[in-house]
Amino acid sequence: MARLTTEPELRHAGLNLADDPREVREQVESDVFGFWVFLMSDAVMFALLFAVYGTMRHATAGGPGPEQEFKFHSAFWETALLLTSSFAYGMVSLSMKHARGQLWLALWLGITFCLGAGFLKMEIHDFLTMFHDGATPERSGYLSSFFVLVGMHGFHVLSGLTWILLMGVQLAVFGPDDRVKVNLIRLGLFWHFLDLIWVVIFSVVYLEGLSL
Amino acid sequence: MRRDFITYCFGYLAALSLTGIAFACVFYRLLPPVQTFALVLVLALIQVIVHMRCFLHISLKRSARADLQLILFSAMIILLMVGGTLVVLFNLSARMM
Amino acid sequence: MTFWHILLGRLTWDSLVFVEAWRNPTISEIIGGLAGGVAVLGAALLFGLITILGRWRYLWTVWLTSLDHKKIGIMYMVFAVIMLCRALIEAVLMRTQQAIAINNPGLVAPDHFAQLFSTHGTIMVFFVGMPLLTGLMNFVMPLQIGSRDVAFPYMNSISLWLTVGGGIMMMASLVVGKFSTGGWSGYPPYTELAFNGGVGPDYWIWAVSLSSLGAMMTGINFAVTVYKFRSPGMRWMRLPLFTWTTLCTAILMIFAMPPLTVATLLLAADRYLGMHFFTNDLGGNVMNFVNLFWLFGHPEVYILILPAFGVYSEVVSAFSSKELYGYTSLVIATMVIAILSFTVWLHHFFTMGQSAGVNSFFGIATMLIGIPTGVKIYDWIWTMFWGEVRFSTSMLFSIAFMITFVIGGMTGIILATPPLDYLVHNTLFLVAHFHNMLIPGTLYGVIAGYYYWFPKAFGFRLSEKWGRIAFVCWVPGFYLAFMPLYVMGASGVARRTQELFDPALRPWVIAAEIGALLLLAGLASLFIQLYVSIRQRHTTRVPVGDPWDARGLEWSMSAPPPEYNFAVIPQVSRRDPFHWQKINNGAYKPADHYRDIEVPKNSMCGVLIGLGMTACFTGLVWHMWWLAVCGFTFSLGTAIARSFMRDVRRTIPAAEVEAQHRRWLETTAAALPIPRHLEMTPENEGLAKWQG
Amino acid sequence: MSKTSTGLITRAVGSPIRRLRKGVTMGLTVMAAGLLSGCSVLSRGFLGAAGPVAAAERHEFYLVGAVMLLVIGPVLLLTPLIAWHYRLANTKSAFRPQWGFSWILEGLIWIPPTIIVIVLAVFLVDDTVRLDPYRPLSPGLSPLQVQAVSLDWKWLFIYPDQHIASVNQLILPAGRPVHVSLTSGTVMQSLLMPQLAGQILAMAGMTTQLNFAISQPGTYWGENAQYNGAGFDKQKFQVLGVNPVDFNRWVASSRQTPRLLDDAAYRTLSRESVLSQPVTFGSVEPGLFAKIVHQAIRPGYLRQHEDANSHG
Repeated sequence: MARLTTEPELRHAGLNLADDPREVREQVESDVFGFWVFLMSDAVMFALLFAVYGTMRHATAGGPGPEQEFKFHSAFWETALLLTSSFAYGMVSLSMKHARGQLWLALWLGITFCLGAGFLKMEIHDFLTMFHDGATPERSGYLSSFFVLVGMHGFHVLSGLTWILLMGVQLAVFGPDDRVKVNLIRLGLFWHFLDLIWVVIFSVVYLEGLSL
Repeated sequence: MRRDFITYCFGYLAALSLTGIAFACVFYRLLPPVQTFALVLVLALIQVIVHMRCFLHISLKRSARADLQLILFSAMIILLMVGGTLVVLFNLSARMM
Repeated sequence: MTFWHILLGRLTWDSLVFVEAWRNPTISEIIGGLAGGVAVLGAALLFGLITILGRWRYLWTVWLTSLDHKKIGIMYMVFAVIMLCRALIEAVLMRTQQAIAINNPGLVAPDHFAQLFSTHGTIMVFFVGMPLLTGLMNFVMPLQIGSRDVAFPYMNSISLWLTVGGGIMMMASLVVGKFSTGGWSGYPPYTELAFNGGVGPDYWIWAVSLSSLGAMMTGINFAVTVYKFRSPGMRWMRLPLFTWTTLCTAILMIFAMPPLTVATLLLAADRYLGMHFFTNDLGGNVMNFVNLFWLFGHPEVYILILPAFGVYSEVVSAFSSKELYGYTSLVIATMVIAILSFTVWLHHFFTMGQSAGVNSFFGIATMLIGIPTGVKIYDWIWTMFWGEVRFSTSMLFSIAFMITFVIGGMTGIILATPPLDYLVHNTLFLVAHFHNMLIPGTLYGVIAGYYYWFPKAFGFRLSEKWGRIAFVCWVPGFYLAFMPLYVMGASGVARRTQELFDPALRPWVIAAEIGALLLLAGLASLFIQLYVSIRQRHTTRVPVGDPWDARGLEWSMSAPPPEYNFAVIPQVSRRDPFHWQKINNGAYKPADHYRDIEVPKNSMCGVLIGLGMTACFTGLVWHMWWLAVCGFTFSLGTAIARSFMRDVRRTIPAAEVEAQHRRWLETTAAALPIPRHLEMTPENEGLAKWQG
Repeated sequence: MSKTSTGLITRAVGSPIRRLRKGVTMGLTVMAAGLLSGCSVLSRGFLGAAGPVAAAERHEFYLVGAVMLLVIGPVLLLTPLIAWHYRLANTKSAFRPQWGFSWILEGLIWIPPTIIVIVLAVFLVDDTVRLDPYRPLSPGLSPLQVQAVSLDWKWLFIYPDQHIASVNQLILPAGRPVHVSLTSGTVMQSLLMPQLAGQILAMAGMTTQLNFAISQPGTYWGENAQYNGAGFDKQKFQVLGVNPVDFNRWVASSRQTPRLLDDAAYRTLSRESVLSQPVTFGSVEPGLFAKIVHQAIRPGYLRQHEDANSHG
């Protein structure tokens, strides 16, 4: 079995369980590893959605394409919001790791939530504008693949937001006990991972579409 | 504490500037489209690595080896699947459309 | 939109098979009605029986809500066997249809026939093959690596109940509505709204999605278990082969399920939201589906076969009374197969029109898999070499596997050669080939493993006599059922053909029909074997737990094993640890020091989440949107509620562990060591006598 | 046991065995006869190849089969032999329970299969390139052009240069290469003519290609091999190889047929149906195939709208 070193690792940034018995730390280690495995499975799913998007890039069937529909500014601000929320979650991890108290934790969690919600609001607004222009998913294979890819990321962000709320409640109920901490670490991985996916989306979908 | 904080700040600033460059290239049309897209892809790749390092804390340290192996293996599978899909589908459409 | 419309969606009286059979009593409809009737009656009988016997509480508290990997494994297998009964009967019905229908419409109508082959394939792959193997892996793998459970017992239960939910949907499609007619691969555009507006393809999409969700979670669970929960000293190159194949299978599940999820999700997007991924018009591209489906489909083949390879490695070694030959080779071969399986998916659609270069690349990649597979076969042969082979049921099935599987390997190489694939793709030759791989490769493996580990799970051996009878049915039955299909396929008979037009095919279809009946008899003899074995269990008890003089850690505790598996986590110093403990007199010794053991408490959340998701997906099938929303909310709510529970573990005090362990050691001390040639006799209490 | 009782037992056991043996012999004879007559079905598959493409593929089949027999032969022999020789009851066989590795055997099980795969791979690449269905058979000879459209549940063959079309019947001049362009007016289908050429898929909105030839005049057959609904097994057609003179005569007589294949006729034809007789069209609207590929004509049969109506 993989043995842990006693020094609290930065990579499990929220983890100051050094005083706990070894079984607990091993359980935490495997919990986090298991979540990584899930993320990689999820990454394969996104990768395939990207591949499908790539193959359908020109299947516009005479309908609107990226040049008409993508808004440079909203893509930029959405990116900024999501990147900042990732940083904010980093502060959640740090507050947890160095036991800065629940208030800090809750504060940064709240900031992350607001930034994420802002992102989602902008994305929904973009989608509605596109619908209004007649760029609906039923219009062409290209638009179908666009909405499913970006929408799937949006759905993940929504799940992440729900999870943040849930963790807020659990913090209030239990305080930062071991399980809350592990779940905050997993939530962090999830949130940073969504940021990563977005980096690929804005590069491959938005910037590619706008650069031509 | 301080070191951790600096890591996050560095990651955040790097991400912002990488994104900024990518967006600026497209906005000001500094390069022809194909080169722009290539540059954007390279910047995205760098940003992925920065994220992995600074936010997701993947490192070459022994204790993080399992995670790193997992990520590299996944990257290989993704490369196979996405690369394969693109090659196959573009080959098909070249021969059929 | 009336109230009823909102409540019932697409469901009407006509959706019931019985109504259809009543209105239009053709043989085909009556068969459909009867099948539905059997499903309903079977369920009613089961529920009635449990109620009359008053066993609901027992079933619920001891089994259904259990998080114990051993019980979950057994439930997986029970579920899979139920599904196997249906799918095998369907196979016999299809063969009967073909045997009758030579220039003659035969028994079942074309649409009904199409449902038969679609459900047969879907069930056999997702609800028989995978659950059988998942069940075996669940039961055996943690025992083999010296662990108390899998990494995530609660998630294990969710996986099980999601899979069972998919099975429930498959069974429901017998009674209400019609299942897809698009085959197990569900190729669009045939399964798109434009060509199939009914509930059939939706049943397929959602049942398969449940299974793939469950399988993905299982994959994560097993991979983390093998990675992080090995007992001290159990290094990588000391893992038993079955654990190795479990790990590789888990990796395949983790990475191969997402393509399937994407394929079904996008098809659902087409059907429910009017999108254009795989439609004929507006930019849709069916080739994307085919590509995605086989990105999943090929690794899936190895998900179904690799664990059985693991079983054979254990069984051949144990029943040859000998160390496994070429352990390192076998490990490398397993990993190579797992990785190569991601690089060959295109050979499932050589005929789509790619360039010769692309086809050649994938053809060669496919042939490469033949090398490690051949190596494995030879490793098992050399394992028997210089050994003492006991022809137990497990061993008989293993030998039959080796011989039969290489024939499938030969036709596999033929199919991997693109120009030859052009000739026999989509014909019965292909059907014969993959049955030739999966029946020996999966089913024989499961039977071998079932016979081998059954005494460990239940504490008594299975009837050897009925095992041999089953063998005599399964093996010749296979040859009789599928060798004719090679001939018919080479004669150009397309697969999924409901009616034939050449009387010269008659001898072949009749032979195949007899073979199918023989296979059904094989299944029946397995049931009889179980019944007979339970009846005579008093003479076949093996409480000590090592009836076959086997080598892995799973044999080092009582049969059945205690809930926590190991009274003390074993320290491993070399391969085949239990074998060496026996030799060095280290087995059957009390520990110096016993500790409290924590085990997960039972939880009904897994059952509830599984059933909630089933309700949700059933609602989607029938367009009962309220049910879909309620089902999903219910599952989500259950998951959230569970995350607020803190009291989820139970402690077994050290004193109790010690008492149980000592009681078992007393049994062991009282038992008579049995030499190998007496292991089928009642004297065998599970204590093997070492004979150099 | 006394001698007599042994004799009795032998006799008692012997007679049913003898009867059984007689039965088995008779059964085997019947089965062999059945198999032999049954094996004639193989001649309607690619083993009865009647064109250069199928013949080349058949040759490849024998070759791969023979090479593979070399690989699987040892397994088929060794498995039962070793298992039986090292059975527990055979006390004469050596027993070395700790033996688990040998470099020589490792070499034997890894290297020869690798070499065989390399050999097969060389053949594979060569044959795949040579037998690429898109590759013209003989660059010198201009092939006969045929456009095939798969419909539910029939095949439409358009002869663009002859301006005629036929349904469920493919008449071709023997000895001349044929180039088929395929598309689908409905779901994905697969054109298989086992004695003439391997199959290739036909998909809506796309064109695939198939090159083949018929060596000798004769009657062959083709079918759709990809399941597409209730009429699937009836979607078979005759391929008639005729000599070039007869072919020209057939073209000329077909032209006399008053039926015109235009948009409307195509829409009617594309409805789900099984035809009892082949149909010939004396003239074809020019560019019809391209219109079908580009989906400029909507197929006559689209259940989507009916469903939308009944559920809306």
